[in-house]
Amino acid sequence: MMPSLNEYLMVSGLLFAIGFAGVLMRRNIIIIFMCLEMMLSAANLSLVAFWRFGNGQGMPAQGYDAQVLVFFVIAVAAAEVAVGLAIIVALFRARCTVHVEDLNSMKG
Amino acid sequence: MTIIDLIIIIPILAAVAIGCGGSARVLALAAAWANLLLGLVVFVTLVAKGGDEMHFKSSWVLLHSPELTLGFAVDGMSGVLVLLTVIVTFCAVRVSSGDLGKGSGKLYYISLLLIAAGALGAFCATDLFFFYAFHELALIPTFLMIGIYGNGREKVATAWKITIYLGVGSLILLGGLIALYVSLSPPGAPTFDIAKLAPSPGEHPLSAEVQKWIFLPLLVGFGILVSLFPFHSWAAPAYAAAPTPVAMLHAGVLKKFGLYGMLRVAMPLLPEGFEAWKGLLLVLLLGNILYVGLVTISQRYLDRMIGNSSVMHMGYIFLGIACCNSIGWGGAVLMMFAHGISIALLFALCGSLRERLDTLEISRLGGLGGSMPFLAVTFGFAAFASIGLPGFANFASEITIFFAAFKDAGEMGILQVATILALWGVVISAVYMLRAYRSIFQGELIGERYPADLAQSMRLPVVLMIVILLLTGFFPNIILKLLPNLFEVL
Amino acid sequence: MSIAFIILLLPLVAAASILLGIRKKANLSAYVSVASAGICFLLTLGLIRGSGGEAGAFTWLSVGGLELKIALEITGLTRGMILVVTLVGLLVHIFSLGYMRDDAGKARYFAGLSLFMFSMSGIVLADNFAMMFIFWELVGVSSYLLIGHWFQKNSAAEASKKAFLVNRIGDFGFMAGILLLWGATGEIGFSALRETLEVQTFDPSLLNWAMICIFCGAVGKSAQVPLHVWLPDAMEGPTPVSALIHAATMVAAGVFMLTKVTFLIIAAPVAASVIQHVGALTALLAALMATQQSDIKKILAYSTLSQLGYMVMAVGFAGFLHSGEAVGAVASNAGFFHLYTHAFFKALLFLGAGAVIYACHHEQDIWKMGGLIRLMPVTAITFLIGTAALAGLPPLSGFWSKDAVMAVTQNSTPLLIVGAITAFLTAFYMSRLCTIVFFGKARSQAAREAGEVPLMMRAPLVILALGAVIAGFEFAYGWFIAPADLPHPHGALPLVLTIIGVAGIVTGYLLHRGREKDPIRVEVLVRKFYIDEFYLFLVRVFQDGVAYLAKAVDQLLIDGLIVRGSARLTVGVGLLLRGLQGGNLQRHVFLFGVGIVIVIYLITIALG
Amino acid sequence: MSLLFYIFSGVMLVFGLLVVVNRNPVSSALSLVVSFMGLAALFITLNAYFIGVIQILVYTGAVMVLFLFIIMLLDIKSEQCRKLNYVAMGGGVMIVLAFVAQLTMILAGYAPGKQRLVELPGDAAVHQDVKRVGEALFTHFNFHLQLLGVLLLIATIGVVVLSRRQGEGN
Repeated sequence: MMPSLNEYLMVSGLLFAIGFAGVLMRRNIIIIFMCLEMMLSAANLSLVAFWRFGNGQGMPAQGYDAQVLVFFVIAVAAAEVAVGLAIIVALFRARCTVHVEDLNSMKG
Repeated sequence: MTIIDLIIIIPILAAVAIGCGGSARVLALAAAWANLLLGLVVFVTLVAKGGDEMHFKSSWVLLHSPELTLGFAVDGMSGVLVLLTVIVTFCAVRVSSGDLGKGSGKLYYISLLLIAAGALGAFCATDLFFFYAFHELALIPTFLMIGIYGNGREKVATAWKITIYLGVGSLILLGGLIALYVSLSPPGAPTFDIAKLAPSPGEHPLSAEVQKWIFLPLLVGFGILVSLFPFHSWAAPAYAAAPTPVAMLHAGVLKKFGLYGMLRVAMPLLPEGFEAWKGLLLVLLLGNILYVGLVTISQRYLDRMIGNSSVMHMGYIFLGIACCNSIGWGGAVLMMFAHGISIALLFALCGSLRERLDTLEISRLGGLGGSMPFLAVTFGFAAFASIGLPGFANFASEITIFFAAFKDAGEMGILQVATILALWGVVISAVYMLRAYRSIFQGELIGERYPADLAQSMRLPVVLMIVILLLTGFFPNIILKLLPNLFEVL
Repeated sequence: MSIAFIILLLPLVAAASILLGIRKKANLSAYVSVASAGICFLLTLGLIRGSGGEAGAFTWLSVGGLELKIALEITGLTRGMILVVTLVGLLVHIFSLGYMRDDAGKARYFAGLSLFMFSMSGIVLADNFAMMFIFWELVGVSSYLLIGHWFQKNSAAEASKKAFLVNRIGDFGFMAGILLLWGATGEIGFSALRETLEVQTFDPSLLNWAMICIFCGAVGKSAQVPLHVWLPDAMEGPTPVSALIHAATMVAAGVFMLTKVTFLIIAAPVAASVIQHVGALTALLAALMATQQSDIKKILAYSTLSQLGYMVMAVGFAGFLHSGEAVGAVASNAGFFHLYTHAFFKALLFLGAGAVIYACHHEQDIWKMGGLIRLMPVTAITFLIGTAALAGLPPLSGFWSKDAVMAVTQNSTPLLIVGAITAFLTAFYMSRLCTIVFFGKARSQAAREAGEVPLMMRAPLVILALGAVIAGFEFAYGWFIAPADLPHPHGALPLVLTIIGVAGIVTGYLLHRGREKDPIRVEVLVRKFYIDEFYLFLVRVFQDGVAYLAKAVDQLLIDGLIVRGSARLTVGVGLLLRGLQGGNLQRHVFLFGVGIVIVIYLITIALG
Repeated sequence: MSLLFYIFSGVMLVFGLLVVVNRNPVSSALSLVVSFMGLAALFITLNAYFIGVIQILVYTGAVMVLFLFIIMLLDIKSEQCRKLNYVAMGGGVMIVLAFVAQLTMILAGYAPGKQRLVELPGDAAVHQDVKRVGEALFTHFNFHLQLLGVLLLIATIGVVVLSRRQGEGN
């Protein structure tokens, strides 16, 4: 018996929740970064799911805009990871730590 | 360009000239002299022409849609107050010779002149906007003067306190004025001009209820500016901490702005509004006279005591205003004039005392009458003037206000009861003033030093003020002729 | 400028010129002041013979419906009073020339005296309440200046302050009364008031209250019972001042005002009875207190108080309802007649005391004097004449005026008894004073070397003694009160009074002959019924206590709560907000998460 | 078909959880790779073959390799478990649970979600979605593509600037 749209959305929601939990609880900035990627891909999943169930009877929607959007999201995520990691490297070299508590110089 | 515009512009020009390099004291003195003479000229012409309608009218229309004109005009009442301002400014500038320890005193004289200009502008402005704006002009220099040139330990804290307090007061007042402007200006052309806003005597566009709620912010706003009973706590410490000329100007002149506002703006435009709050005002002014009177008695420092006594005398002026008849209002204006001069005189003498003695604590002073005869005599005059001895202007105004309260009052209404209680204030003021005079100037000499008598430069302003007080005391009609039927006119 | 105005303004001109111009040259200012007093006296003689009526008016203050005028009015009583004021004033001026010859503040003293003459004649000549009130306060100030003449002395400074404040309390009542009257009738002129009272009828309680308040003014000025504490202390001032102010003129102002307002007293029977009883009480208490004093001037002060009590009681009887109809003006005339005669012999007594003090090098305690009759015959004899007149022995003026007063008091027997007791006490303490000071032997070195005072001081004594003798006879007072207007005692009253007087003198002499100190010492009388202590307590508790409380409340409530409270509030909110910008990354994400949950929740509600 | 769906989503979620729970960053990176593989499989079940392949290529291939590379470069030791801030953990868990609860509540009420997946008819099973996406990309979204190119260029420049040694460095 075929899976329904709700199941897909539930799965992507869970994945997003896990990613979010990771960002919230972990101290290590690398791990936070990974969880961030998970949250992004969860969003992609729900996008594609909505495209697939586009016309309401289980058939995909007409245009392929969803896929193009997902494509763009992935591209941007890649760019973001690149810049993010560069920052982490620079940060590491400056502060020799990756733990978030020590990095609070932006205090108000 | 009438004389009135000249009087207002001269201090501002002098301040600017001092700003860009003129020698501070000379320019300030010149401006003060010029203003004094012009003030006299204005006064004389007013006496000649009678004080009922506006003279020296001049106006520049700045805006048309909400009709806004920078206009000045003087009738009997503002003429008297202009004269008061001019005299007190002259004496303040003369008196301020000694204080200039710190710096060249440029800022000192500039702010002094700005306060004077602010007061003058406020008294002559014909429309609400500039009436309010000029008062604000005078607020900031007071803060600077108290903060920088003040004396006493917590002068900066007091400077902050007075500025915030008056700021809040002006805000509340602004609220009231805006409400007034919005509700009263004729439907077609919204205007700030007080004359146009005044309703024709017959019908009144606003219902009594609306008037009541517009009158409240005006009353509270003016109350704060004039240190009415619950809002008086800023006055005494501020005057104690302020340098002498600022205390003279602020207590003597600026505080009259609130009262002038009541008579010029609040009362004529919202007659029913006042009726609604009459009971409250009476209670507050009794608080002023009796409560603050008692506080004055318990004061230990002379400058604090004089500050409180000026707060107390405000109660009488409010009583005059509350009588709502031309005797009361005439008496109130005369009281403003008399109180302005006598308080300025007291602060001038208190300032010179502060220079000579290290402390102004009454209990630690004694028997200075012997070593400072001139100061003792002049302080005696000032003390007796302020407690309302016949022969001085204060008494003339006090007796007018008391008679006004009892004008054809068959039975004892609340106003009459309030007046009897206020009458007791006369005794209270005698108590604290004589107690201070007795312990400072009479009895054996406490402390070993023999302080020198009043400086020569101070003698002229002090004598001038005493002569004016005596003159208006013996012949109050000079002033009163200008305001024969104030109530009907406004 | 009618004569009355000149009499009024001349002393003011003198005082002003002394203060401004010739302050430096003491003698010149003294002579100027004496000259002005002299001229005023001569003018008064001229004025008295002239016709009465309006003497010109000057509008002092007019605004709205209010018209306050400085107007002068010469009625019968005024002529008598102005004579007393100017005559006694002149004599005191001449006496002070000698008394104050070597005083440092001589110019200031004479300026004060002239100022006093100005304000006193203002009260006497006033034609309306407002003007009278103005000069009422001016008299208070000039007595403040004169009592506090030697202001270096703490006691003098305290006494002058006390005098002024007590007077001020009296003025408060006086002003309240005037306002009440003005409110009801709209008039303040005496004649105008009289007419309106005859024409309209006003609600009696208002009239009674107004009269009581006005009487309160008289109580303050004439030192009646509740407000009498300042008179004994006022002896701190130089003796001529006491003679002028605290014997003849100023304290009499209260009684004079009451006589001018008799038509009001008649219209206010309740107030009239209050006046009578206060007067009687004052007379009795003062006489009792006088018996135990040891300072010569204090004794005379209390005797003045007691005599004033008599006058007030007499005037009070004007409103007494004698079988339905008020006794009327005859009573106030009796009071005024007593005032008239009393001015002479009391001034004489005070100046005599001044002479004695001057002779004994400023010694005021009677127990340090003695046997002065041999050393100062003229002063002694004049003093004895004065004492006899005060005690009410027949030929002298005191007898006539006291009889007039007692004749009026016959209407109510209790007050008659009080009057008789007081008469006895008066005779008693005066003879006590005379026996101690003049007879027996000198009790101190100063008393032994006392010599007669110079002519300048003796002359006024003789003149006043003459006045004390003849003032009682009809030709001396006839020109301002018709003899018919005076009440005539019926029955054996005059005889009884004379016997009481003689008895008082004899007992006084017997008890105090050759004694070193008071035979009987009644502590309560010496301490003046502890009234002073009670007032001090009252002042301390009410005034300073409440004032301190007010200051505390002022500091805490208004300052602390409203002003500082709002300041602290804003600072607190600021701190709270700052916490949100913490550098901690976790917290940012956490808040981000909270934001998401809330938004979703809201959306569901909105859609749901 | 639904069996496959449950397998792949199970793999994805479990390994996702492992990423978060793991102490050692390397093992969490690897578990992330596996999780992305599961995700790509899900894309395939949704007939989005192009996206599935891209997911594998870009994410798992490039991004995770980069992560591993950085982890090795910075030699980040596994976390000596520093004091765990229980309050923050607790707060975090609370928020996530609240989020999941809201999700389930919404999906329960979401009617269109009930529709079942329908097999694509005949040749549609192998419908050239890559061609169609390419067409859409280069015709309709051409401008966006160029923009994306510029973005990537800037990212690379940024990375170069950031990782340049500041002088001889600290």
